[in-house]
Amino acid sequence: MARKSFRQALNEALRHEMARDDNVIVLGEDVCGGAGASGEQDAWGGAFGVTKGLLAEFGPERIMDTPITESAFIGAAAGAAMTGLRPVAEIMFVDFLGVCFDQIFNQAAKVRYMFGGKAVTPLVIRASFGAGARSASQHSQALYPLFTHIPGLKVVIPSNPYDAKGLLIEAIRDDDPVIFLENKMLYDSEGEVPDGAYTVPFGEAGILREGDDATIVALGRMTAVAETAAVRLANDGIDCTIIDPRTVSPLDEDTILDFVADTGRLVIVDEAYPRCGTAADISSIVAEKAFHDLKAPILKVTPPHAPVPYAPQLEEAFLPDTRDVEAAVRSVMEGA
Amino acid sequence: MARKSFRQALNEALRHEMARDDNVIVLGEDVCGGAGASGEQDAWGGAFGVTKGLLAEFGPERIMDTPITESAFIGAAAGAAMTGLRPVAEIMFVDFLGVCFDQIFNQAAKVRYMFGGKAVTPLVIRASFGAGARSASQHSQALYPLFTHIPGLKVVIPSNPYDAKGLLIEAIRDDDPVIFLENKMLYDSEGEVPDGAYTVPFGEAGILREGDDATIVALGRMTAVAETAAVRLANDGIDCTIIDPRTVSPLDEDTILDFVADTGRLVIVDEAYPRCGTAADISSIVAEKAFHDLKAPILKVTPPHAPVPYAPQLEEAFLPDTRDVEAAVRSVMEGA
Amino acid sequence: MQLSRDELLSAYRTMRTIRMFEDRVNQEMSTGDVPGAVHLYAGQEASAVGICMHLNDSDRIASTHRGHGHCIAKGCDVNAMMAEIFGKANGICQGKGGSMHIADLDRGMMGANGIVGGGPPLICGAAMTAKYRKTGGVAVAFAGDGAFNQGTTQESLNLASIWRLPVIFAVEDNGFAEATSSDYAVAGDIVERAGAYGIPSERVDGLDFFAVHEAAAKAVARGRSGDGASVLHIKTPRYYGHFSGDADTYRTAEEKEAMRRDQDCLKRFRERVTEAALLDAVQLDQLDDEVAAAIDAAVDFARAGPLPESSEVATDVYLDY
Amino acid sequence: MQLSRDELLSAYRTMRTIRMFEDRVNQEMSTGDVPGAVHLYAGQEASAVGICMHLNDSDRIASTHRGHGHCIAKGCDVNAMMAEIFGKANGICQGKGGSMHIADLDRGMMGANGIVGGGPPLICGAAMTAKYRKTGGVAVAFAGDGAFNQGTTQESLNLASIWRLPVIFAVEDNGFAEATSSDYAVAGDIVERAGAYGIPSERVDGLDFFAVHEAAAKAVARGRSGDGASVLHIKTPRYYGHFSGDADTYRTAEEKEAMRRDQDCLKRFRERVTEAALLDAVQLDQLDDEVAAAIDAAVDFARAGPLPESSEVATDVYLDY
Ligand SMILES: Cc1ncc(C[n+]2csc(CCOP(=O)(O)OP(=O)(O)O)c2C)c(N)n1
Ligand SMILES: Cc1ncc(C[n+]2csc(CCOP(=O)(O)OP(=O)(O)O)c2C)c(N)n1
Ligand SMILES: [Mg+2]
Ligand SMILES: [Mg+2]
Repeated sequence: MARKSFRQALNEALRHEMARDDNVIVLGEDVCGGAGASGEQDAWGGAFGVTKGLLAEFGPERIMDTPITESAFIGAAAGAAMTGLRPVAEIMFVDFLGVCFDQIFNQAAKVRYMFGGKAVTPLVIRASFGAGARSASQHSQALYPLFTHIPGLKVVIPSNPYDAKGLLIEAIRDDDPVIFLENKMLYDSEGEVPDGAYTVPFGEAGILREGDDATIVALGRMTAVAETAAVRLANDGIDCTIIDPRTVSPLDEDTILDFVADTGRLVIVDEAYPRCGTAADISSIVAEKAFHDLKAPILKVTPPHAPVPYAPQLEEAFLPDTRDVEAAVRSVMEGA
Repeated sequence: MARKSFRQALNEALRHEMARDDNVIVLGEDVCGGAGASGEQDAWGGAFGVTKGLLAEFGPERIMDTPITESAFIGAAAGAAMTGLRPVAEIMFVDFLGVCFDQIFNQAAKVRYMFGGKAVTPLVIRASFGAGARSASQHSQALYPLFTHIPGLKVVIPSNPYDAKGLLIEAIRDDDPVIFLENKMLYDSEGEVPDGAYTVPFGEAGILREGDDATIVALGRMTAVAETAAVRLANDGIDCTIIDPRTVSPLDEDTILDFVADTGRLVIVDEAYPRCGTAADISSIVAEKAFHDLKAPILKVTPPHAPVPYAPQLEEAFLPDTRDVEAAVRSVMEGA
Repeated sequence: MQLSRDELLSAYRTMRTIRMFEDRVNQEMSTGDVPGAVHLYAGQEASAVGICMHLNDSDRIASTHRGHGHCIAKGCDVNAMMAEIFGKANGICQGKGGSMHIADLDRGMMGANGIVGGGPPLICGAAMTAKYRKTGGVAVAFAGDGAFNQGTTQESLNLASIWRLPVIFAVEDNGFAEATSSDYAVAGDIVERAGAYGIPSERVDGLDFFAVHEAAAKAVARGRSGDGASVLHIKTPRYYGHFSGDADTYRTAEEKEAMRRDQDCLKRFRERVTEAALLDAVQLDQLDDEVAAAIDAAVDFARAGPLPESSEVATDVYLDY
Repeated sequence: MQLSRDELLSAYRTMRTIRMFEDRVNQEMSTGDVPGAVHLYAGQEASAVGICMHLNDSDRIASTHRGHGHCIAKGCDVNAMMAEIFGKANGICQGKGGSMHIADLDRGMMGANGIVGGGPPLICGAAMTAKYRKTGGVAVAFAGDGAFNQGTTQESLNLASIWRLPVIFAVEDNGFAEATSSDYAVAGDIVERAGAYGIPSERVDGLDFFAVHEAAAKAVARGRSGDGASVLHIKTPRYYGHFSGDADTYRTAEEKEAMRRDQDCLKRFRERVTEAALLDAVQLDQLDDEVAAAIDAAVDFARAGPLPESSEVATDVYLDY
């Protein structure tokens, strides 16, 4: 195994699947970059370079730059999926979902149900998300709770390069619509990634660390924040389990409930907004199904109920950090 | 006071405020009904007749039928609000938010914050919501968790005619963007409604019933379901408090926490989808802030994680009903 | 384009089926046994049939809230449609969809749609599939005059144009979007607006089956041969109110009377084929009787259909979850 | 239209301010002290200035991600803008917005926008306000060639047309949306597409300040007098890459060189006014120096500005909550 970046892991996943199945096509704004221009034709490979190189390998019939018409091309991806292709569409920033949400949540997500089980929609929508890049309120949101809320969608949030590759391959092979969300601060992060194709199943959480004292649930980039906090806490004799659900829809409730049964304490770290967010969602499942195992309040470590600010000092204050997680774990250890 | 319908209560609220302040304007699809036609010019008054009669009273400069271009007219309402008017825009069914969500959540909701406090956006967006009318998957959703998730929006869900009028007047006078959601099954419901103008404040829950054994939180039409269940439970000696938050953003946490402190038991009844939904949201707040008061798991009574079906038998199975609430309360009474 | 006797009979039968289906649904509404609302297609039959006659099962259409006519024209089973509208388990969507979500993917019918402007993006995708697989297939998006304004439709026109997708946008302009007239709501001219995207675009008389049929023939041929998209702006009347609960007072009684009297594509079809002695009236009357019997049978089928089991409420959300 | 000496000087000063502001921001990017990315307006100055010179503080504009030029032309404070880009508490949005959300409602500047196509609907609303209050005010939506395709923009054209709103859609066509050329992505012709909505629509040479100024004069007059909307399709070059991190390899080096050499609205302005002896070169050089000093001062102001307090992270979400 070689060390590879999160970006490269995703790129390999796309290459494997495009090579394996010629129904897999890619479309989005500047997924090549250069359509109709005089210079390089694969100049961008998407806003974050994830699809770079696919044009040369698979040609312009299989990877297409689109106009800035998200409703049309996301809807077209859904329609192509309903008619037998397996499109992977890219929305550069998940924040742009507002201009095409209907095609995602009222069309792609619901056709199977509305049509009495007849539609199959093997669609993947990739998007970057997350704060930390000084991109302000309209380019930094997490927003996966909006997708999680909607029955019919699957929602995937990889936290490391290995999972990113395996989950994306799984997503492309999955026959339901999948929202695949990539934390933009992770693209350059590295990890061991096998060269070949492999899958990481949906609905199975990863256990990043085991400890008897408290359970921390964290997704995406927040897993690293939790890990740093856990190391510090371990120095003080507080041993934490860290669970990375990897997919929030479906959610691996069993793993979470099992560890809560062991530790009796739960802290959820999440960078989505707090109200009707992922932390609230997981908390409520535990408060319903594992109440009697709990020894302390379930604490949520999230941003405030506020948009994402631009200035670094403000954005740092917005995002959950190690100290926030540490404080929350110490608090649940005291049972308070 | 006279008995009036929910519809009439809303209509009166609009009339009071349009008469009081000529900055208040109304726009939406068929809010009059008949633009450019040969017949009646106020033929609809909105899909549910709420705005009927306003055209005659206030004229076509203050109430406008729009083309089916929700992004344009909801955005225009936001832009008009930013420049000094107080528009009340109607989206017929909240399910249509997907074609105009960007203007709501990235524009109207965020301008004040992004601009460092300079923008004031006194916008009201009214929409019908809810299952029960046999309108199937794209015309029956609740979806308020999507709005609740977004910082910058206020979210109002009246449960009875009195509140409907007072909350709508409050919404129109409020300087922040307000999403005002009307359960379509309530339009014909009746209650005592004063003739004059009055407000019901945001962030103050209503107490529909007090009882020491368990607390039920319910919104909109679900309050009636909870009340029926509470009457039956009372026959068996189980006394419930029923709290109607009336607004979910802001949410009156204090009232909920106070009653949970008294009863130690909480059931949340909500017709929105369960994942990242309102019931989850409220549960997580209580599991964090009132854990030590709890004697039993927090139970959520919600639809399944599924779109809204058409056939009556299926739609009834989808919606929370009295038996579901009763069973949940009995369950928390047993502490299980 | 010369139509064979069989084709003419088939066209008439399908149009008549739509008309009778809609009239009957309207009648059944008053029994209280139809759970939800419906948007009836009566008056617009020539559009659905004139277009869909050129299509086979591997061609796709996307429809609208006013979808019954498109569904019938595309070959959906009338019994299963009626049962769906009655909310029965033997409905075409097992009772989960109702009138606004009738679909039959095996017939290339990608769904009615509750969202105005929901279909055009989806149909671009169906056209992408056809183009990518080089099947020669085409994809038709039906959209109302109201839907034409929706941003999703305009974006789809752009996409279909630059990618030369084999799409036909059939803009059925019945003069109204709910209670709002297209004169008021549609800026400029639909043919010009569509044409300005570089898409061949023409106005078609929706009362004249033969005009629709001919315009559609060109558009379909264009799509099949790889020459890209077309727009047909089809003027057509809407006989009933917008939906089953619409009092339709924004149109005068005289206007509605005149519409039904003077703007009837079925009447025109009969006149034309009988005057030209292509078919005779007796034959057509007999066909009417057959269709009436089929619609009776559909209602019987629907009424006798089993109710869905409540345990089905959460099935078919995913293939695998 | 004859411009006075003062007007000419003012136009030049504003265009030069934009150019120097952008060149300087570009330079400051490499210091690492600018926290976020920027989209630079250099090359397009004649558009912003030629239009905004006709506007006063009660007229409104909505801008784009490439908003610095519009902000400056509409009178936003250059110091406060620079401080915003540096993420400082004395920034025009107190550091909360950054480059993509600069706004000054007192100047009628309703915000840059991070969402392509976000501005046109908002500006329809500003125009509604002006129309309703009968102020004679106008509202300008700047939108790129890419943004023109967005459904939100198309819907806004429809709304502005049927309501005869005093809107000017200034479509700044710099040939690219990110790395995608408008030749590829924009179906048909922008002037025709806009015109088909029944909106007067014309192509304007964005290198020629005077052409923009004149076309804008007509459009603004149309709006003020109640005659409704206009579209200006302004062809203009984009000097820098799409954003500060763009290597811009989709354009050849020669193409970019030629663009900067041959397509410079400031150079053309100078040539024209000096050849016609309306202004002299010395004067203009002196103005350049003044502007350079002002930009230096803006950077000093920004660098010296205080950091926002982290306690401000959750303020100004609501007026009252
Ligand atoms: C996005 C959206 N907006 C509004 C509606 C409500 N609505 C349903 S049908 C309709 C009118 C559609 O008019 P048109 O496209 O002309 O079709 P017609 O009903 O005339 O066949 C409206 C506004 C909707 N279903 N979806
Ligand atoms: C809805 C949305 N889609 C995509 C983007 C990403 N994006 C930012 S700028 C841009 C290109 C815009 O092109 P154009 O409108 O021509 O403006 P220009 O950058 O050329 O000034 C894109 C695709 C976005 N910000 N918003
Ligand atoms: Mg219509
Ligand atoms: Mg551009």
